[in-house]
Amino acid sequence: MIASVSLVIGIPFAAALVMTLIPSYRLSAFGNVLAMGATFAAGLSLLGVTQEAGTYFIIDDVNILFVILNTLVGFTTSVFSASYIGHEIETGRLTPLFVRFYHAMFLAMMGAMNLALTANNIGLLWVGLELATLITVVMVGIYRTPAAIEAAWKYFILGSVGISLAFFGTILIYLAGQAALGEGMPAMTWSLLQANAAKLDASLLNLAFIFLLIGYGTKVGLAPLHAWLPDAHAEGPTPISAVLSGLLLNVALYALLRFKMIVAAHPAAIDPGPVMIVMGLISLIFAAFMLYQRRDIKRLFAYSSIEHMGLIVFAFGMGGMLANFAGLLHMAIHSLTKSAIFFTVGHVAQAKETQRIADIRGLSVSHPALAIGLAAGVFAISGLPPFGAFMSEFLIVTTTFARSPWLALFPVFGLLIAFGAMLLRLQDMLFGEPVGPSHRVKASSLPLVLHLGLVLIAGLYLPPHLAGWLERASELLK
Amino acid sequence: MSPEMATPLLAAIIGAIAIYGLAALLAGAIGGRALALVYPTAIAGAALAAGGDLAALVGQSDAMLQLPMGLPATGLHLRLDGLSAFFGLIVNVGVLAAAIYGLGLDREHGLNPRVEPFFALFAAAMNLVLIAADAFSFLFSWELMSLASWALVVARHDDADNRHAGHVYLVMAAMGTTALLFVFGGLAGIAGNYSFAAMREAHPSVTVVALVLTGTIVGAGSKAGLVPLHAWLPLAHPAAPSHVSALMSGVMTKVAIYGMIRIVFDLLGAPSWWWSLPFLLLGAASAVMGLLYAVLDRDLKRMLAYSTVENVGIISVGLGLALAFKSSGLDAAAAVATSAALLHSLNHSWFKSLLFLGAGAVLHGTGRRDFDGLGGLIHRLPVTAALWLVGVMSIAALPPFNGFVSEWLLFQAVLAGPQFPYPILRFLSPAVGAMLALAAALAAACFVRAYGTVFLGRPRSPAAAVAREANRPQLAAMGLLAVLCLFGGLFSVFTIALIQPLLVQYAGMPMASAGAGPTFFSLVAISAARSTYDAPIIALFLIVSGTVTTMAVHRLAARRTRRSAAWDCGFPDASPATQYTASSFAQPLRRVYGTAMFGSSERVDMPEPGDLRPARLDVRFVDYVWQGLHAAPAGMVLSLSEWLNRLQFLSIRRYLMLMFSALIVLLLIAAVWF
Amino acid sequence: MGNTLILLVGQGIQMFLVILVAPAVTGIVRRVKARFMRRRGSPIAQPYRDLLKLLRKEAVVAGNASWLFRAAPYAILAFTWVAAALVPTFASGLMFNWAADAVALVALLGAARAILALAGMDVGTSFGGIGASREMMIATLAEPAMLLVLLTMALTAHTTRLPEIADYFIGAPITVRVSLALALAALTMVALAENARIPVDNPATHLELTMVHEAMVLEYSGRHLAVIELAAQLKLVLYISLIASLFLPFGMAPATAGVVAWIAGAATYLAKLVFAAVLLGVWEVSIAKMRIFRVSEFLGGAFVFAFLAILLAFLTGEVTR
Amino acid sequence: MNYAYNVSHLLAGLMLVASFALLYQDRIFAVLNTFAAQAMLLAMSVGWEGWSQGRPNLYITAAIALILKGIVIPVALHRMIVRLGIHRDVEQVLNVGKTLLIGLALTALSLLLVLKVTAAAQNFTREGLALALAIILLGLLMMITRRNAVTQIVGFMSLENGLILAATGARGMPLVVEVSVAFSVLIALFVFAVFVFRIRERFDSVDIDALEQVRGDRK
Repeated sequence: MIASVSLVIGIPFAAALVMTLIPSYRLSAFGNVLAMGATFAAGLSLLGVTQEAGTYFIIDDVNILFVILNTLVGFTTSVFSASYIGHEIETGRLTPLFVRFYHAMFLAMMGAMNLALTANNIGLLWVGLELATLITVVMVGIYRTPAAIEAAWKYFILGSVGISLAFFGTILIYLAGQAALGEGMPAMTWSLLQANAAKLDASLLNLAFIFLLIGYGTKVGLAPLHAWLPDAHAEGPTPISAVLSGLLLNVALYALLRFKMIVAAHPAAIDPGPVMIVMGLISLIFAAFMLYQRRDIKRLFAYSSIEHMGLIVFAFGMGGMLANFAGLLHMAIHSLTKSAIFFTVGHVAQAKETQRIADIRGLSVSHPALAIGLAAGVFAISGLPPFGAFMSEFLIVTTTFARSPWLALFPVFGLLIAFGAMLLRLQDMLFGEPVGPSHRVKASSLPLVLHLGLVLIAGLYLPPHLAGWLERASELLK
Repeated sequence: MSPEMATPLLAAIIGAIAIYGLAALLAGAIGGRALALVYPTAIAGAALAAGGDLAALVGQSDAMLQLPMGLPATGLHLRLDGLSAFFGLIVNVGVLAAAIYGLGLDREHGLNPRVEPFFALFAAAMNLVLIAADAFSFLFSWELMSLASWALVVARHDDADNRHAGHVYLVMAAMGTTALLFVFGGLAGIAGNYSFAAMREAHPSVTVVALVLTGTIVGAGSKAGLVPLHAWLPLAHPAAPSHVSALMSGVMTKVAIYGMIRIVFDLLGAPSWWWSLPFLLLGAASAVMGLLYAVLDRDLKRMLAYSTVENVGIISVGLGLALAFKSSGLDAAAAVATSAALLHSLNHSWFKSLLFLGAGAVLHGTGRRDFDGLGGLIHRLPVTAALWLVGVMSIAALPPFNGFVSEWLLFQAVLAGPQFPYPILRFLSPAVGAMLALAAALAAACFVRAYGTVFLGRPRSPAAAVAREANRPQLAAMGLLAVLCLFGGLFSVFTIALIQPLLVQYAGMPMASAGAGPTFFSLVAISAARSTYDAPIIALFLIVSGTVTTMAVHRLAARRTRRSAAWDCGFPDASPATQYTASSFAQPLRRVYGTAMFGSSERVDMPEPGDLRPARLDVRFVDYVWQGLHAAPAGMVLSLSEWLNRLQFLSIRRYLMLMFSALIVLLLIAAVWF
Repeated sequence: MGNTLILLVGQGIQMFLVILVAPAVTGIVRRVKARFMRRRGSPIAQPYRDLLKLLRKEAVVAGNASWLFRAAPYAILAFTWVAAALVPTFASGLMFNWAADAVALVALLGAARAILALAGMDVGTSFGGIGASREMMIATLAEPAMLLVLLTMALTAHTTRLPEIADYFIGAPITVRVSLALALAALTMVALAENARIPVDNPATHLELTMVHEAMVLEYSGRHLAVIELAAQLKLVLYISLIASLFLPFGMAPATAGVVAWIAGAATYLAKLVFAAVLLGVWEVSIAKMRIFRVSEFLGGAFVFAFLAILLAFLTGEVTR
Repeated sequence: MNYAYNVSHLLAGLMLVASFALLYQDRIFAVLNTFAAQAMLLAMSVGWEGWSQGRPNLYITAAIALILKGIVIPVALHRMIVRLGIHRDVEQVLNVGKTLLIGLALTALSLLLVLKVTAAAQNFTREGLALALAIILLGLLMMITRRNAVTQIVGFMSLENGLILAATGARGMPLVVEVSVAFSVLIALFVFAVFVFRIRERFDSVDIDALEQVRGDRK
């Protein structure tokens, strides 16, 4: 296990170091793709290893899913990014020096996320997540426009406060563990904490969970802690937006879930469910309303990420086999779809030289392929068939309704409001007479096709292997 | 009665779906010349599927298939039973006609990559809904159906109205789907038994049943167009190309009806009397409201869409009565009501498709679909005019056409109402009957108005004066449907024979079989002594008396005929503008019904003598349903979003404050609670 | 087989009887009205002469009239005639009485009306449109009212077949039922409206602002007009027969009762027709025509009566088997 | 043992007092001085913990606290204020009285919470944790009730002081030193960013126009 894990973490970090030395952006972009491909392969190799929990690292059904998703989207994003950044250099928005750091940081960020995902030590988890956050802060500000710096700064401040609160929560968990498991490492080892959860001090766990929820919830983008998210998505380079929405939010959610598992394993501790349900619903409904006022295409989809994170958190808050299954599925689908959407948005923004929705018109006339991609993405994310999110939303809504009918009205309300806004904007962009500049799209559309293809297949047919794996994971999350 | 495993018939349907799907895929992926393949392929698919459905109905076959797809724990269940086959027949005949018409469109207007692929997808999705036998695949294909038709609605995307229609449509469709999600959530229970077979075994509590019913009304009802959830329908149906409008209005609403029947009659178990209430009330309201909208509308295709609302109302009343009779143990009456609902579904799919295709011919011939720009087309489009007349007679429920058959059955069902053990139903059934009677009369007025303004009189615009007749495939498509309308009107015993197994299953007993009445073709409701209707005899009578009169008059009378200017009380005016328009035709009706229903008001601006400005008459309507259920909520969503949007522009300090407040609130909760 | 033949013959007799007496009934009404106005009036046979005169004249057809305009009179007559042939007149239970029940009867009349309205719109004049529009508006109130009345009767008699309803009322003890009284009132009002009689329409004028039926047939002349006139006269007979068979069914012969009974039935029937025609004449001279928009109130009243009738029939439970 | 606890209590209590003092100051240089004092108290506390728990590596943390936060950063900020011409007054959103009242309430809340939840705590006293939590909340409070960038950095650092206090107080907690180093880097970045990008008052500027241009999605 250790070998695979260290590959998953090590390859990106090592490659990051190498990247800082390569001046040519073509070469570094290629190296980036190569390294991410290798990481993805290493991620896949985790499927074959025995699942076990070491002192520092753990591999179980839950995080294999996250790691593979992470490395896959990282890989495809690196492919997208290679062509995207090329275009940015041509238009002069980025200089080669920055690109060199860009690739290094991209890899380091991936490594940090993998670290967080495989960590069995709650301190290490924290370190990985925070490292990834800080790197993305820098990447968000990479264009150095006033708006980008503003966004990065906001992200930085809010992120740092989040970091601090999460750390305080981690201290509290340690204190709880220390009483039961003794001082030092064991009290920070997740698998031990979880196994002995019943022996921990319930009220300390409660307090810790509050801090962790606020701290990591900031990273997940739960309202009202979301403020950094839309701007960070909108002002950074599009590959970063894709990775932020597709991966970083997941990693933060993963951290939250791990702690939820500890707290939920203690019979006397608060039930994290209702808290997560409320937070999830607030995010979902709030983001849904916010969608109506968006004028920037990337901000639009950033709010949609908040919405979906809200839905996922709601699902995990509901708990139980079906809801957890749906939550995991939705999370995976959301990652794939949202990053695909950002790929398309990147293409669109480059083709139309703008991110303003009002300036993007008649895509279906001027760029039919892009229009189909965008429409497919929006429909996929809105939970329409034949895409995978339909299955997860189907499960979330039906199982919620079966358990408490009135509660089900809230997520459905949010989803419908959001769908109305998304469709409105989509139609605005697809139809009518094209206006403004119109370039040919040069960036690779392979990642887009791959993601949407996977999402489509997931909507039609979940291989029994994958389904069984999701089921075991949701069993663990129970 | 447990279904057999996969049979050739089910395979035929799946094959047809595959054909549709393949056509959509190829056309969508390749485009260009591949688009030309869509309609021929769809014709083949529709013929295959319709044949399969018919054979399944006649042979009473019941086949199922389970595939390891879809929801992992449940799998994909497909089942072709009588109900699926019956509605499959409706769908595929509609698709057949629309595809034949589409051939003509291709020939006339060239290929359209925004229409052809989605047409085939739409057809595939509708078929899939019908054979889906688990909640997931049902809703999957249901929503796919919405999505495909959305693409068709926005096919002519440069018109902002169409875009608006598409938006309203798909959002309403999504709302409907979520309502159905609730339905299946309730039926599946906590354990998540999503297959229909498992749902039939479950016995939900009264609360769940009430919620499921509500969800069905909202979900399937909005798709079908029940008032007050109909608002998307007059927007979306006319926006699509006409042969798609025909499918949406004539066929897709039937798929929604299928959904209602499947859920309420099949999955929900034995009915209670109160289940019928929403169907009766909303159905009656739809029947009358739909026509009042229609009769006041000034757009040909929108008028047709509104009339669909009416017909769906009639079907819903039929279903409501069926539930009421069934729960009261009056199986014979339930059979009459059920057959009324089913036959009206079938009949409406034929004549509404015919009317929409005809409207398409008018639209393509003249480029206009507003009543004020049409007129006199009976001279320019003689065949279309004749076929449309058949549609008009059918939809106005005039004998011997098919619309009357289902209307007649429905009145027979109403007449069994006094036997209800429940006072509310005893009160409701005559009220519903009165509403139906009113709707029938309004339908006649509405379609006389439409036919009169579009086809009769003199052209009101230059375009109408030089209109061209539809081409051969288009006429063939309309002709097919017109023949079916006549067939369904004359030989309803055959259509009844088709649905007998369904009646046994869902009403408890069959209708009187063919030959139970005075002649083989007599339609008998409940018993021959009670009510009979014999369309062939009446048709024979009509022909005989018509011929006798004509011959007598021609034998006895002067045969001279002279063409001359119109008399018009001595003041014939050359300008076609002096004709009665659709609006003027509707004026008496507006005065009688409009004030109460739409708050209609007139404002006359009469200039003083000597003033040269023209006099003006403005008529205003208020669409209360649109105001209350669409404009107002949309306004609220927008203003709320505007209010919340301030949160996007706060300073970092304030964002921190939000975060801090969230933390403090949680801490306070922890301090107080634990 | 013998019975079938008799029934068939009876049916044939009825068909020709109604069409033969139709102009006479109109003649009687006109005559009565004239007498009450202290005019001599035309002879009762005048409508026959008018028809023959029209038949002999050439037909003038407006320039842009379509085939529908020329075919409509025959279709209207056919629908009306078939309807009239199916209402029990002198005998009940004739050969094809079962072919159309009460509901179908209403629909047949509806078909005739719809075709008439279409014909009115065909030439494209303003008057044709006025007539068609008003006719259809009136129908939207009159037709449901009539249907409800017929349904009320059907409920009471447990059948929608008109001969059986008549038989039921022949056999039923003579009582006054509120629902039936309301039904009679409603049906009479509908009959007045449908036959373009005062107070809804005046068959004798061509005053632009008020005419309904005449406005629709304004463009007809010659043989077409003759056929239409005949259809209108036939419709009056039909309504009178309907009211008679439902509310005054006495004297009607069973279909297989034999020739003598038939003749007796026919005599009774003719007497009823004459009585009704006189009554109508009296009614028409003693009342003024309404403004067209008061008509909706008049017919709304009919609708309310009819609805109350059927409601009572449903709720009192007297009809429950 | 009691003695060790009393000392750490005393230091933590003094840090809390310093936090209140931070809230109280309305001159920016006074804020910096007070913060430097708090950082030194932290250094003493961490050093004391390192000694009493027998974990010499905590001395590193103590040294960082002393040198970086006690001396380098206050001095750097001082110079920056002079260099960039930042307002010498602390722009307050709430007046001092109200801020202090809220601060008192927050302290009460954290005491209540921690005393309630850690009934079974053995090693680290409940009071210590309560004081740390109070310092954290007061730091946050400072961040949201003061307008300009420097005071906000100070607020954040004060928050972080509370964290380090809590972490070092948690007996035997691994990674504390690493984390404290990480936080120091973070703070350095903070200061660096303010300095490089001239983010003077972007937290909540008086100059609305400057903000309108950049704050997203107005266009």
